Amino acid sequence: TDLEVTHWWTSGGEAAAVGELAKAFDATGNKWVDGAIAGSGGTARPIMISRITGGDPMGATQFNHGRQAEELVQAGMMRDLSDIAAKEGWADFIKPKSLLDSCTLDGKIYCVPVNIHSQQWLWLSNKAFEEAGVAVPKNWDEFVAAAPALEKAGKIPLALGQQPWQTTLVFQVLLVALAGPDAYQKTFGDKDAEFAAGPEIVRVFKAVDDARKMSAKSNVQDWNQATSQVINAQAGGQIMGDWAQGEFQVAGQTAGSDYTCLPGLGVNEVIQTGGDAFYFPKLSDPEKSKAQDVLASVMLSPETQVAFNLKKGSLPVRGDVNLDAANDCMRKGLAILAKGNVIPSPDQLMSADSLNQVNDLFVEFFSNPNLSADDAQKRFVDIVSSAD
Amino acid sequence: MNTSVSVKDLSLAFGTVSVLQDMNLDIGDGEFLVLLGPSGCGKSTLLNCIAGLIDVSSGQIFINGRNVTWEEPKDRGIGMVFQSYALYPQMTVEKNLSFGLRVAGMPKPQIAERVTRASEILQIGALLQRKPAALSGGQRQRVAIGRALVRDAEVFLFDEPLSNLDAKLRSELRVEIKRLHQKLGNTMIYVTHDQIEAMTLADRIAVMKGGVIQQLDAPQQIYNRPVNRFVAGFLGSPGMNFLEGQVEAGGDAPDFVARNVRIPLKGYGFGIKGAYTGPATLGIRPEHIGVNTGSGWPFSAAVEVEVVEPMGSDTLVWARLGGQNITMLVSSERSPRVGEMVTIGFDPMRASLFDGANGDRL
Amino acid sequence: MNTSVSVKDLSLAFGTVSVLQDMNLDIGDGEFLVLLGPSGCGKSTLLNCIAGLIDVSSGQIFINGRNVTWEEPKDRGIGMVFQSYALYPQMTVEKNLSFGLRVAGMPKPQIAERVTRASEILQIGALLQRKPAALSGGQRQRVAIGRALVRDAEVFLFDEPLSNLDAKLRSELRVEIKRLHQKLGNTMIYVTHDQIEAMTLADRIAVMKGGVIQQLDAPQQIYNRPVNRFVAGFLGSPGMNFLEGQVEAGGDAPDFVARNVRIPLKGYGFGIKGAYTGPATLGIRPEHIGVNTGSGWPFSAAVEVEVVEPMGSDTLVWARLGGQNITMLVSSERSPRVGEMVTIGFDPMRASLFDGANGDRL
Amino acid sequence: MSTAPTGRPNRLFRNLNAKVASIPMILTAVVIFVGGTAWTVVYSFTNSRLLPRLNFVGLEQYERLWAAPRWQIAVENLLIYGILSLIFSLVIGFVLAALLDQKIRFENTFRSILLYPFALSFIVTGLVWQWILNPDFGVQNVVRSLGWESFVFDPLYNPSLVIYGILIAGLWQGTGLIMCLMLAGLRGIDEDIWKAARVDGIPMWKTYLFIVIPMMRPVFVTTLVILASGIVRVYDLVVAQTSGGPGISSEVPAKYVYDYMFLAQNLGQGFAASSMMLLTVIVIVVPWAYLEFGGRRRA
Amino acid sequence: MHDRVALSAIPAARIEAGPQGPKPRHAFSRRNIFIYGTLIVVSLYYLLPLYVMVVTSLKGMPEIRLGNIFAPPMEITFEPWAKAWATACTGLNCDGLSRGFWNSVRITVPSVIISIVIASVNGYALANWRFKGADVFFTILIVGAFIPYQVMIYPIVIVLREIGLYGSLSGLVIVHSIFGMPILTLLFRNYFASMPEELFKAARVDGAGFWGIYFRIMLPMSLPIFVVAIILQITGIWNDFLFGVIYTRPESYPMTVQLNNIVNSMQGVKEYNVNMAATILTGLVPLFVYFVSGKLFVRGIAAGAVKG
Ligand SMILES: Nc1ncnc2c1ncn2[C@@H]1O[C@H](COP(=O)(O)OP(=O)(O)OP(=O)(O)O)[C@@H](O)[C@H]1O
Ligand SMILES: Nc1ncnc2c1ncn2[C@@H]1O[C@H](COP(=O)(O)OP(=O)(O)OP(=O)(O)O)[C@@H](O)[C@H]1O
Ligand SMILES: [Mg+2]
Ligand SMILES: [Mg+2]
Repeated sequence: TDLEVTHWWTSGGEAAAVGELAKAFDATGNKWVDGAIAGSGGTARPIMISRITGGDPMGATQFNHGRQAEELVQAGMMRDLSDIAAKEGWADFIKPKSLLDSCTLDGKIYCVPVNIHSQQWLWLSNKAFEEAGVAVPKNWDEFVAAAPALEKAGKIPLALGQQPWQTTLVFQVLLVALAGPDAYQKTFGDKDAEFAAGPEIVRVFKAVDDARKMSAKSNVQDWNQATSQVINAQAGGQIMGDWAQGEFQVAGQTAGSDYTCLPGLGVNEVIQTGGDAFYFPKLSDPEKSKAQDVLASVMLSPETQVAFNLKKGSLPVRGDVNLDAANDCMRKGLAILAKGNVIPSPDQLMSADSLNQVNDLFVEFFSNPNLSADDAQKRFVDIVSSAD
Repeated sequence: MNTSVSVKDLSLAFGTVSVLQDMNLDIGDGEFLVLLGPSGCGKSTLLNCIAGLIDVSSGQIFINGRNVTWEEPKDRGIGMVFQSYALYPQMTVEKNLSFGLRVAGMPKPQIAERVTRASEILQIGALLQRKPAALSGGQRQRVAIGRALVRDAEVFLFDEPLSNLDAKLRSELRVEIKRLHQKLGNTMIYVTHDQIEAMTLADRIAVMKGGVIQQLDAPQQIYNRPVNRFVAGFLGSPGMNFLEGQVEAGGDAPDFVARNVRIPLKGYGFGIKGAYTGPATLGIRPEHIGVNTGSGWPFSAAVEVEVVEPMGSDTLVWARLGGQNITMLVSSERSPRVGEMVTIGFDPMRASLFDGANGDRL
Repeated sequence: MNTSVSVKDLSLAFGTVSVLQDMNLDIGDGEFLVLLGPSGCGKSTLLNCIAGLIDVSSGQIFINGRNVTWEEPKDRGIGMVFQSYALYPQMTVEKNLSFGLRVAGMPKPQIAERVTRASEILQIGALLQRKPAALSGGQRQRVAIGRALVRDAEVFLFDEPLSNLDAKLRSELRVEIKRLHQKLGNTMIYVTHDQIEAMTLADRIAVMKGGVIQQLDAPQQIYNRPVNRFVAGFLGSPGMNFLEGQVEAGGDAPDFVARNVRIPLKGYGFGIKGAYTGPATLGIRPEHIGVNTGSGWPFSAAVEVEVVEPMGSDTLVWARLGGQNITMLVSSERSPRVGEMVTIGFDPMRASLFDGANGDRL
Repeated sequence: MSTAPTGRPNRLFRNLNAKVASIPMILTAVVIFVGGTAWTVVYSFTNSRLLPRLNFVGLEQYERLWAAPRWQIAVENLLIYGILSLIFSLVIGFVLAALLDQKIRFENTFRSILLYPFALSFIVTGLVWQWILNPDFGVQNVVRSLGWESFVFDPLYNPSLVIYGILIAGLWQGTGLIMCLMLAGLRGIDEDIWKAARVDGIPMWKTYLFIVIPMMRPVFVTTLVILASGIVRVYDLVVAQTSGGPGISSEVPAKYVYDYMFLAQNLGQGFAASSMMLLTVIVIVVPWAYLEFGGRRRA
Repeated sequence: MHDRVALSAIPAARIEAGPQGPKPRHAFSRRNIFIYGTLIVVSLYYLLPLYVMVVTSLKGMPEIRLGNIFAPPMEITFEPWAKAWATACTGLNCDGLSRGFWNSVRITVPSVIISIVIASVNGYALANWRFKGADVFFTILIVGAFIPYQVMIYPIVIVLREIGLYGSLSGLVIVHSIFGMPILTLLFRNYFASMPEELFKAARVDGAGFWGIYFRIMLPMSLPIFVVAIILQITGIWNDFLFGVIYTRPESYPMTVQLNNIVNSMQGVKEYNVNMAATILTGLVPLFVYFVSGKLFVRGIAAGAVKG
């Protein structure tokens, strides 16, 4: 049966990863009809939602798991996957458990998590530091200290794309790394405005201010353009999620020798368990529903998980798969995962609306040098206090 | 004479603007009626109402005894010719002529026959395959008439059909329309604001002003005995002379006095209201004033010639009488010179007297 | 008389289309010259050349003795009035009048003075604050004239200034222009294709056809002794009658023969080429034909009246002579009836004879 | 002789065909434009998130809207962009049309050149200009490589200039059409007016300024409708060129609406913003449209 | 030019000294320099982006990274074009723009036809067959031209869902007709209103009805305005991205969606040459339409659009 799957994975590494899913699904005798929409979730999501609410749903669709699809589920437009989940024992092998929790609403499972993405990484170009004559830093502070040397060598210390979500990401990563997982939980999870106004966060804003200065010369829009600055040794480093690794791979670079990765910025080694998930809209055609079941289980099968995540540069959602092929950085991630140093993604904690406001704030902060760290923090406190 | 078109208590308003008021008009079978009036007086509007192109506000319209007030234009048995010809530019003359018949689904041989007949009558047989753009103004107008002709309409409506043509063509086509009417004998209603056309063509003329018919009568009657000052001034070119003054009691009949000029009104046929004294206007046509033609006139005076306008066969002479402009039409051969003193005179029988207040004929 | 405007060997072509050919024209100081001719004959083009709005292809133009061939319109000392009025629609009448002066940097009091004078002459003082859209056609035309007036131009150029107006207004304004000319004494060049205007206004008329002046003469001269058939037919309304036939040797003078009608040409003044025999056209004006006026005519015949067109003071009578249409103008009072037999007659002295081949006067 | 009805036929059935033929227009006007707008306004008073829900929260969305710096920037940008784009489009369009109207050679060629960008979508326009204005590849780079090292021209990367960078692209795309409209208008001016002005000795530019332009009012009205409706909706151009960046310095209201409706999944907020846009449009346009198209019958 | 020899041969020539014949005009008069200078400079500015697009699309990636964007290609390669047309990837589909081309055609043709049919009939009814209330609807329509598309996306989704056309090609055609309606109706209304009313009356007397007059009298006379409408609609619909992507399914995505996918796909370093080639390819159809019928376009606008 043909099943249309919509997603916004169109970059080189991403498309290759999707290919693995499609291959596995096609192998079951069904057919994966690819409905890729380029341009990040912002472009793609309205189209997906329109189609679902417009009564012309696709077979399956990507969402960041978390609260993005909550209302669609509540409106009864998504299929309940509890039966097949129970049959296949998803609860047993999906790790960390929080992943499945965020697919669960009122005790029923509505989505299939396919990977774990962590944002808390600092990617460094070994060659850039070599040329600047400083050692490759081992944590954020060393990195900040090395910035003048990089600049002197004509390099941008920190590469940063101008898209709003990237600047927010920098803030979140610095928050988790410098203030620790608890501070993260307090601000994003508990929406504790008082805490957000406190000294720990002041320190975070100070660091964000540093990042702002270091990235002032970074003149690119897309995250992968920033990454390629690191790859080309034009920039010292980039704070970016593990998907950046795919770009290094495509460029033929090796972790350790060509580039260095510092999870948690080398300070607090934690991993955010956000990631992508697939949802299955309710369809009238029973054949298609059957195919949806097949796709759901294929996505979680150990082989697919390995193949998919190796290409995507993310971590599998199953704790029980063999990842011998994984590289240096991925192993670091797996290790952290094994230790259980995980935090939920902001998508799971805060509504898209509030996150958008946070986005707006940091976009403005990074583009407007006159907005002081103090003022930005005040505005952040406002957002936290009214967030839901 | 049977009535062919009959308009009963017709009123028409566009929104709040009333254009026609309680109009009644009976047009005889085979009559040539001309609607004459200044621009904006509602002539076209009346014609459009008769044609069914505008919905009337109240009243009724009968054509050949049939109440057609709410019928479609095509069902009224009328043909219409417009000022701008309104030929369909993308169709050949033949197509233009036959369009209405084709729409009505008439069989082809019959259409061909009618087109041939019309084009013979109008002598446009040679033009049948041309498009309107390749025709001269006069030819276009003929085609437009032909379009009404082929419909075998009982009533022809013309809305200023000649006013886009130059003087020469106009006079030629005027005669043709006259001939056509003599040949066909249809009822024709003809709108114009050219009084020469009205005079030459009409059996009866209806002079309109502000949506009201002022006078409905035979041309000569209207020309010689206009019912009011408006009608008097509207007809005639060069226009009637008007002298403002007073009617005062005189010798055996009242006199008309304008400043220092006293004109005896003996012989003037006062209307039903009888003799009158008070402010009045005396109207006299330029061609009814004699210039240097002896002293046989009941009234005569000496005036100085101010302007001389030769107009071909005749010459218009301007002078002042009682402090007011007065014009006289004389044969070009006997035209006086500017500055010359001439004796003018006229017969009050030929003049018209109008009430100074409302302009009605006295 | 000094020449005011002088056109020497002027030729003009648009691309390959030659519009004016080697034209020579001298216009006297204070003269009123009318350019008359059918549409497209190059009247406007000639006027535009004089105004400097079109570059001539060859030749020269002098105004008041000054060679202005290459000068800008504004420096030629001309004022121009256009058919479409060409008023600046968004300016008040006053602004319209004064705009050119203000642009030229004339001091304000002087501008005001000129505007006042012009508006007095033209009696538009009450309209000064209105915009053109709020004026009637005649008022607009007056403002357009005023715009030329304020410029204190030596030469006024009029391009069909009245042809957008209705007949009544046209005749009124005609007189006004005539008065204006008498008062100002400027040279005026006036384009029209209306022959009544030409006849009434002109000191001299230049009749044009196809870019060539056919005849340049005083109106009566042109009316009575047209140099060719074109000029003869172009002037006069109702138009001249033309009878096609032959000039044959006759008794003491040649005869003109059309079918069965033989018209003795005794008294006809042949031109320089002298007597002629061969195909020819005889032209005779409708008002020169007597109807039932006794038998004193050198030529007379009995004809049947076919159509009668009453035109107010006169009536046009249609009949056939020698198988050809002929019209006569009679006083309305003595109009015959259709079908009546009447005796017509005319004096060959009054007729014009044209060469059957090239139409030139014989 | 038939006894035709003497009474007035039912009003509804007169002109029936015209009414039937207008059904698409009536439906569009009523269902889509009025209905859709009303629907949007109603839901702007709710706290709808991903899906529209009738959970009224009063003016909350509007309060938040006007407190949001992003919205303020968006409105400010639209004002700058709108006013400048109106002025420049009209001025440039008119000047170009006036130049083309001088009976010049190669008029067709010039006109095609000026008009072709209009055939391209905003996406394409945005992309090309993004590239030309890119300091690393585009104009700045070229000028620097010619030896003028300190030359800076990076409007799209300078928050205070970015809206002008967008304007450059917008004008490039749109002035051709405006020029065409103006040219058509100029061609409709009576030749005699030009001649009268020349005889009066009025210089060319004054003739344009004081006589011709005021005469072209209907053309300017049509142009204004086309321009203004485009300006209010400007979205693709910004997204293709800067995605609202750097930061939020090139945000525009239409993008705010879109982002809130679909990205932030806060339909209520998006609806509130679009209702604000609508309100502005209605306040400006309705009286005008009524005067222009409603009240009077055809001239 | 007149023939000087012939002229001087005329013995009776009355030509006097001083200026004669046409006023001499220099090809390089200040006026001409100003006019042509301005036009040429402006034209260069307008052509610059096209030039950059073409030049870039013919370069290889290394050359782009090195050189400046205005430099002509050292080595012309058509590979980017081939890639953009046939092999550029979006997700798993690697058949470039070619897939979208026919979709665009399939969307554009019916949308253009239907939207113009509707708008022309509307304009005709408004101009010639006014009925009570027509102006109200028309005013609403014109105001509708100002409503941001985004506002209407949701209500239209609901409407289309209710009538069961969501996701189908007919649904998209309806959407294009709706959004094309205000401006097109305005154009047609103005055009038909500028035609002589007497023509319409003559046809009524001849017995033609609403449709008869429309098809047999009005249509044959409206070529100029139809050209304008067709051009506007072809460019508008061909270039549309938002509706194409929201109201259809992936198998019928138009070319612009493909373009967006190619351009926005994040494949490491952006392949500018492919992007530019794709951009030109996408714009080719409307560009072609413009260059072929630009003259008619101006004439049509003059004939109808600008009459208020
Ligand atoms: N559609 C309309 N709406 C409003 N008023 C109208 C309409 N048509 C005509 N009128 C008005 O009705 C009056 C009569 O117009 P009508 O066209 O009948 O005049 P007319 O006598 O034919 O004039 P003309 O000699 O100029 O043709 C005029 O004042 C005109 O302004
Ligand atoms: N700009 C032009 N280009 C080419 N031919 C022209 C141009 N202007 C006028 N003509 C031609 O020159 C001839 C004379 O035109 P002109 O306007 O002088 O005629 P006219 O005598 O004024 O006619 P009308 O009485 O209709 O105004 C016409 O045949 C016309 O077609
Ligand atoms: Mg009328
Ligand atoms: Mg002329």
